[in-house]
Amino acid sequence: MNVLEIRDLGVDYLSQTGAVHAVADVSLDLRRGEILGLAGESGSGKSTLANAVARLLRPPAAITSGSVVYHRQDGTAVDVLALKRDELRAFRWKELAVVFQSAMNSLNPVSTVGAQIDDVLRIHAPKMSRQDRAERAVELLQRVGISADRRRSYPHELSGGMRQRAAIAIALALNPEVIIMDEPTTALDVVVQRDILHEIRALREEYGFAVVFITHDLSLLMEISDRIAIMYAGRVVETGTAEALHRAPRHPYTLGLLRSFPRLHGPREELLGIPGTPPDLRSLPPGCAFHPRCGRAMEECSTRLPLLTRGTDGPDGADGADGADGADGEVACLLNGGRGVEEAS
Amino acid sequence: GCSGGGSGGSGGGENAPPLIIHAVDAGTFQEDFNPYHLEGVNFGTSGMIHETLMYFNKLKPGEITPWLALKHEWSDKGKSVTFTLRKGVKWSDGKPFTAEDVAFTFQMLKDNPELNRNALEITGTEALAPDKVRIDFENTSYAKLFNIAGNSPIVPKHLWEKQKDPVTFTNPKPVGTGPYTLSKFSAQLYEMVKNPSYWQPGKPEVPVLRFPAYTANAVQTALQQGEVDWAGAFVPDIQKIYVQGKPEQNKFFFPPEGVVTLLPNLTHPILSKPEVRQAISLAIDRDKIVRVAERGYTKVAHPTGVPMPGGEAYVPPEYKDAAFKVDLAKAKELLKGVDPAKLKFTLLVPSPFTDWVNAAQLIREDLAKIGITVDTRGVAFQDWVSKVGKGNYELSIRATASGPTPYYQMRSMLFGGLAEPVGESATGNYQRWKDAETDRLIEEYAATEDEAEQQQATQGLGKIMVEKLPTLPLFYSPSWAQYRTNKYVGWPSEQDPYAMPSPYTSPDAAVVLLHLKPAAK
Amino acid sequence: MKIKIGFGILVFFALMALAGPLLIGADPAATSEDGLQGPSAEHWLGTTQTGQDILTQIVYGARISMGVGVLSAVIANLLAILVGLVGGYFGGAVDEVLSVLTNIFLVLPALPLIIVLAGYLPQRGVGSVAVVIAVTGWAWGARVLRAQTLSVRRRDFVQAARASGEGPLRIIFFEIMPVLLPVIATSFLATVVAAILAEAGLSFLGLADLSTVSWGSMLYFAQNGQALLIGAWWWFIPPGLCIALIGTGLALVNFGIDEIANPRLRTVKVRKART
Amino acid sequence: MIVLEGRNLTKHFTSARGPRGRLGKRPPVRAVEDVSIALRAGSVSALVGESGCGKSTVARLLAQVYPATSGELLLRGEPVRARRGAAFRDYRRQVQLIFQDPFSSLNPFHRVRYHLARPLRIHGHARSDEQERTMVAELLERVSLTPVEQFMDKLPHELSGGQRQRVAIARALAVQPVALIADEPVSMLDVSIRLGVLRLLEELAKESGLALLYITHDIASARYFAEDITVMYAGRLIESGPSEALTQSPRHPYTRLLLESAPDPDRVTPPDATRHGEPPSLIAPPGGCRFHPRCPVALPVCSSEAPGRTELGEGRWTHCWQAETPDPVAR
Amino acid sequence: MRFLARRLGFYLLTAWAAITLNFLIPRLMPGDPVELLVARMKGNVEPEAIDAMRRAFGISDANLWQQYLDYLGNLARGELGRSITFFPTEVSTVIADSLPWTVGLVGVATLISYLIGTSLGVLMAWKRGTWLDGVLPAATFMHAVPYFWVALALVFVFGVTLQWFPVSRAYGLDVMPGMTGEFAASVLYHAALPAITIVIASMADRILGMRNVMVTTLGEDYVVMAEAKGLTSRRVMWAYAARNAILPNITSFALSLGFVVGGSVLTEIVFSYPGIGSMLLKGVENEDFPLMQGIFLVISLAVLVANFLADLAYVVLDPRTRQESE
Ligand SMILES: Nc1ncnc2c1ncn2[C@@H]1O[C@H](COP(=O)(O)OP(=O)(O)OP(=O)(O)O)[C@@H](O)[C@H]1O
Ligand SMILES: Nc1ncnc2c1ncn2[C@@H]1O[C@H](COP(=O)(O)OP(=O)(O)OP(=O)(O)O)[C@@H](O)[C@H]1O
Ligand SMILES: [Mg+2]
Ligand SMILES: [Mg+2]
Repeated sequence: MNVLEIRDLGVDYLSQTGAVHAVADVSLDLRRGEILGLAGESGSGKSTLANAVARLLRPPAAITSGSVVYHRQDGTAVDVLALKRDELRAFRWKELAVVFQSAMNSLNPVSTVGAQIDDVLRIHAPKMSRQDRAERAVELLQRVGISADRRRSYPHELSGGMRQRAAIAIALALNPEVIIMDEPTTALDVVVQRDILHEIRALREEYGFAVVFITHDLSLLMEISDRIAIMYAGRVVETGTAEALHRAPRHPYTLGLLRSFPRLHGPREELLGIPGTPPDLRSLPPGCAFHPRCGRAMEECSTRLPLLTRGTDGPDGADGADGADGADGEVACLLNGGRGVEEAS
Repeated sequence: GCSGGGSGGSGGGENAPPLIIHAVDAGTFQEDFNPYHLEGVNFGTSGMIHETLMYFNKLKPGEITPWLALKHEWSDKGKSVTFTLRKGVKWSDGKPFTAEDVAFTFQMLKDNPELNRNALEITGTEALAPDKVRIDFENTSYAKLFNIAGNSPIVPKHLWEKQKDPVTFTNPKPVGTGPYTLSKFSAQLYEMVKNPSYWQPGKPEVPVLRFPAYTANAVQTALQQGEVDWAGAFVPDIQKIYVQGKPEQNKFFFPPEGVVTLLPNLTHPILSKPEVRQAISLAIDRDKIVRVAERGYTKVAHPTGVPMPGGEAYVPPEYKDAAFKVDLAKAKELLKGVDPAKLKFTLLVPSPFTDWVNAAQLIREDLAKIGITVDTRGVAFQDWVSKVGKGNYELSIRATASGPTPYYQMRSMLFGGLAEPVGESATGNYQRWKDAETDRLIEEYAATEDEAEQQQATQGLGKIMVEKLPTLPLFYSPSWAQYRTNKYVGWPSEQDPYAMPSPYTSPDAAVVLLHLKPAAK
Repeated sequence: MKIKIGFGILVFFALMALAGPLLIGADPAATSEDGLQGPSAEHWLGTTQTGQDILTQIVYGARISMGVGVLSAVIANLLAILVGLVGGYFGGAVDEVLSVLTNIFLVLPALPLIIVLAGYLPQRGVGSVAVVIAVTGWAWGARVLRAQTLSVRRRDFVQAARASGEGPLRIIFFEIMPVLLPVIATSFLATVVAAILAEAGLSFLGLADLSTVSWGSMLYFAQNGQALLIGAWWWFIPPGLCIALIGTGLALVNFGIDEIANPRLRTVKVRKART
Repeated sequence: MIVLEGRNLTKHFTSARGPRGRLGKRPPVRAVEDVSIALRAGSVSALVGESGCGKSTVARLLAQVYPATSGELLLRGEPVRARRGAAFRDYRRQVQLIFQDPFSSLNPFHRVRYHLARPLRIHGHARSDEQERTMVAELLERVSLTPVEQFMDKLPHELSGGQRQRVAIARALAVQPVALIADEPVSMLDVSIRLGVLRLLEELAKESGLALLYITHDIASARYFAEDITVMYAGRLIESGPSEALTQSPRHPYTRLLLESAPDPDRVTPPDATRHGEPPSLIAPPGGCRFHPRCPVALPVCSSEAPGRTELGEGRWTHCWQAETPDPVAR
Repeated sequence: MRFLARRLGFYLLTAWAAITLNFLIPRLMPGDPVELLVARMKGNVEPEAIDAMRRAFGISDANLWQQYLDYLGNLARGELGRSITFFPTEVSTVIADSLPWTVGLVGVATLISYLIGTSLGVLMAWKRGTWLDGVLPAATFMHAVPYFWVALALVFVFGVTLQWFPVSRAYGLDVMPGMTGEFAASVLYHAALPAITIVIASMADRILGMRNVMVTTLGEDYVVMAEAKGLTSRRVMWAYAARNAILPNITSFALSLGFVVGGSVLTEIVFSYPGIGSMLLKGVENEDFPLMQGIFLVISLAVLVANFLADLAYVVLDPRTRQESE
């Protein structure tokens, strides 16, 4: 069922002033064919997590713990972090593709869009003839709504939306099982963004790949994803279906995020926001990293590090999780009857 | 434009090896064999190819050898000279050499002042007979005999008269009367081979001459590696670089050629005082300068400035054995009457002349001992030329060229007619010496053909040099010559100074070549 | 790290140039009779052909070489700042003219131009050589500064300063220039290297004032004295080495600055990613 | 009371570097065309539009960062003409601009104190060091950067994004303006800290009677913080009205599209899935109504003639040929 | 194309500036070549002959404007005047004789240095954190070494001590120029040390420049993306990273040509190479301004042409410039 299982993943950025624990003890499952949303404030470690999974981290980043296991369609499991160079190359793009935030920057400015698709095909499908590759490139571009004659265009000749589409087309080239999209629409207009979201959904229906969709726009995620994971200061603090999270967020941070977005429809709700500023990853507060900004923090919160568990209550206690939805989600908060560990240091 | 032809068009010299010569520093050669061009002309054009009427040995003033001319005769009070030419001389293309050629050559100088570097005041030429030619001048020209007969190479009329403009004519296929003809030319090397029909039978014995292009730097390496047989180069450490422990084979001979003097600007109120110049002269340790700055390659000048040995006849007898001596006490004594605050001079030297820069440094140290502050300033060569020429300096160092007799040097150093006012470029007498007695002696020399009288006048000038110190002789400028005796012998030496040994003096170099014989195996 | 080594080298040479002559005290041009001595206790770095002490010359030469370097770098950078910042900030016709001028000086080959100019210099003192080098060497800095100014000018804080009523000169020199300090520093250091090299080149060709001892003139004399041929390595190695070392020092500091400004350039030790 | 008003503002950039047209002249970028906008004291107006539609240009025209190609500015009903000198300085004192990016709108080399003191000095509000100090402290307090002493000597990089934006606001306030233009003041900030800054702006408008123009691409936040919203598209205004009314019953098809496209988990009906194409180029904008190529309900007239302003009552107006139809084509 | 037209216009303007500068410098500076000549010819020339010679050298007293027009006119006809040093050889002949040597030597050496330097820079950036970082300090050092010092050191080691290579001239004494293999071999053999000098001394700049740009480029998203696409390292390194990193380096390379030419002037002098550098020095020493002007002009124009070629290369390599201007 799961196509990707992340267990206790930790990533540090080493620097002279001490290691930045950008990702700490993250465990996440990605199910076949689902869209998993990953949200969190800037700097919470979303991109780092994505890059770790794709093995794209560069020094000074280093994976310090954990494992990433990929399950092929035929059932064999692959330890992604242990792949050798050649295996890794095959794994990338055939099994897992990435779409980056800014397509302008992720397309090679000096070669045409078609050539960049061709590049992938040539390496990974060496048996394809030149003719076939060209046809495939056209097909892919048309699939994302770019006309065939744009194949010979350079990235700078395309508009922002088209570039993003091209990047998606490249990601689709080899029918991967998993596509990681790191803020694929942040640089775009809402209207164009909307179009692209539709595109992604439609393609997903057609090809059945799973998507990890990263953004800091929670309301966007709620619309597009099946499940959502919220990150704070390098840790996943809550997961759940989009609906459950929308209806009954359980972590105070999730609630705060949700209540920071003004709504367009319906009555004007009061916006809560979250006081304070995001923490410095170099010196996290002890216990729950969120407790200094949390309106409901208890004594314990500053000493015990909450673990991700299937909680029972929402932060409001009253809302409660009901039935199947809630059972699917996990939360790392002591308020939710969550267990915590005593801070070692 | 090289005329192929292997290694010696007419194998006169049989198996004797070629002689590799370095005359002047050059990165590349231009194809120019017009003997009247200044620097562009390739060395050997005059002497080896084009010959002069007579040969003047500068190392033995007064020694004149008949060459293309057998004798000369002045008339019209030195305004006209008639040469009697050698018979049987042929141009290397086989045409005979005649008086027409000589007349043509001098007529060409008259018509093209650009070529007339000796500034001969020619009014007319006439070939009187196939072997007799007369040349007329505007003024008395006794003193110019060297320029006329010793420094004007004769060119063939039958070829040159076809040239529209001899000024820019580069004479790429030179035809001369000399012992060699050009056989190959390229930008890096040219070669001359023996002229089989040369008028001195059996000569030369060196069949092939090669002239590779070396810059000042490259020639050092070439000398060290034994690539050249005869060079005229300044070598900073001759023992190490060139002699290499074989003094009997790797020889050198640096005879004096002109004198280097410390120029005091005589328009300067303090330096115009004879006692100041005297004091300066007494304080300078010329031996040390020669030893340290000149690396012992030359000798301290005779107080008259006359090159010695060789110039004995031109030195006043009473000063025959005079020599410079350091006497600080006397120097200080002389300076008593001068305001010490005013004893401050700048000494201008052309900075590329490193030996002079060093010498200036030593002079500075010496003069400091008698309370004279000297500020040495190295300037660009051009700048130095212009400043010294215009008299905008206090002290400087400059060499005075030699001529076939010491008179040429004296005239250039002292003749009042050359002393331009400060601010205008002078061409000699840079210190601006003005003295009626001096000028009278110079005119006397020029007005006579008689050697004894000429010597007399020169001695007078020498006396002035010693007593009045119009300029302060330091040391002789050496003429550079390195030659190896492994291939050929018979080079000029201190014992037998039959010609200037440097390959860059012409026509002396040709004279040397004619003296060479293959070394015994 | 790099920057420390670089600074170390520079400080060493700066001290040498400033304090060295006072400590040594001897006249660098003073000749003696023991010429061409190899390094010994008496002459640490040996002597030249005319018996000058090479160590003394190196120490005094540091003054001239570094002096020319710094002086011309100062002049060149003042020019560069003026042209680059003013052109970049004001834009329009002023900028067009200035940048054409800059580009012209940029593509004209500097050293040949310096050689030609120096060939005509009536006075070849340290100052005039420095000026000649500066005149031919400012364009690069101006170009870089102009490009940077163009981008900084569009930055919001400049717009904000303008919106709050600051005058143009104050904006150029108080808002833009501080931001460009790393760039100016980089360009300054680069010009110092270039100027030292140019001075050495000129001296080596005999086109600078050879009666003052500089590293370039030492090399000139060494070359003229055929130090190579006679194996007097102690004569030509030290001046060249000093030039190269100073250049290295400056370049290292420059890298340091670059790395601070652009952290990507830092060299990193690759750690084994995972156990 | 209308404090600042722009009438028929137009801005064409003739870029120095753009491609040349056929005759060698570079075509202008028609960034802003015929924009009229008014700011009232004590109230927040919002200007909303896609990226690149010319919002910032309007802001800069209003703040006189660059001159308008045509149109006029009125400050308290008086036309403004000065481009330099004391009168111009005076205009700057009255109208201030806050930038989008708090990370780049503060000079990294100057301390907070310098940033706040300079405008005080330039405009002569502070004449002694002592006065300057107290005024800087007051300003910091107004934007809730306390303890004041601690913030005064900080460099921008020592502050968080929200704090920097507060400093930027304080700097604008130091001038003591009557109108404040905030050009996307929070779009670069994290969601969780946006609110604080927006609330601060809101408060300032309410309490000090400032006229505030809030520029944003996030129409939802405009709904919450502004009293009225003006929507801009491709350099032209297309619709304006009280924020609640405009967001709940948009009249212009573009406004509708914008509202539909904005992500909103509360939405009842999912938006339709037709593609809408890309925003138009401003160098050669579409003729007529600039929105017609993307408009789902375009009429033939839309491509030939630009629609005039249609007043809809209650302070609402729009530029659309179908403005009279409440919901042009019911879907 | 528009971009190129604009650049071409600029180069024409620069060429004009160079020409004018060229004309003005000798005329604004003091000094008289003939006096110098006489001073150098110690005694071989009578001072009285100076005036006539001055005429022969074409030194004119006409007013500056007239001289300028004449100068431009002559230039248009390709006449650079006669050299004073090599009188009466035409300056154009002197240049024609020496230029091929310089172009050959500097051109080839620069090309080699560019290829090696760029490749090394790319590799060093790519393999950051490995032993290749060790090249960095060496490159920093080489970057600051004077050309002529490198030349001297090479002469000392390989010429004088080991005697592996000839240390002067462009070909051996025993060969004559011609289209023979022997001559070609000799030329190559003689060019070895000077070429190595230029390569060594100019390579460091290329290495460092390329490395810096490359490191920055490596951080770009499209490189990360290329890696994520599972392309081979070689392809990522060259087709994606290096291909982009080269672009900014092309211009700086073209501009640095001026320095390379300058440095090779010094190199030529050390090696007595019969190129344009030796001639320039000769011209300067003799205040031979027709020669100096001619050479400086040729060098400037060569650098301009090289820059223009670099612009062309830029246009070919960077699709962005083909459409927009600069
Ligand atoms: N090269 C690096 N060196 C040191 N720290 C880094 C580096 N890259 C990222 N970090 C730190 O790691 C943390 C996580 O960064 P990451 O890019 O994963 O965040 P993110 O959630 O993707 O943020 P954003 O929404 O801004 O993209 C941040 O605190 C960041 O400062
Ligand atoms: N100085 C300028 N020169 C030329 N064109 C410009 C200039 N400034 C802005 N433009 C152009 O004018 C148009 C409007 O730009 P503006 O910055 O006003 O848009 P915006 O709505 O603020 O966009 P964003 O949301 O991205 O900030 C854009 O197409 C832009 O490219
Ligand atoms: Mg990210
Ligand atoms: Mg904007």
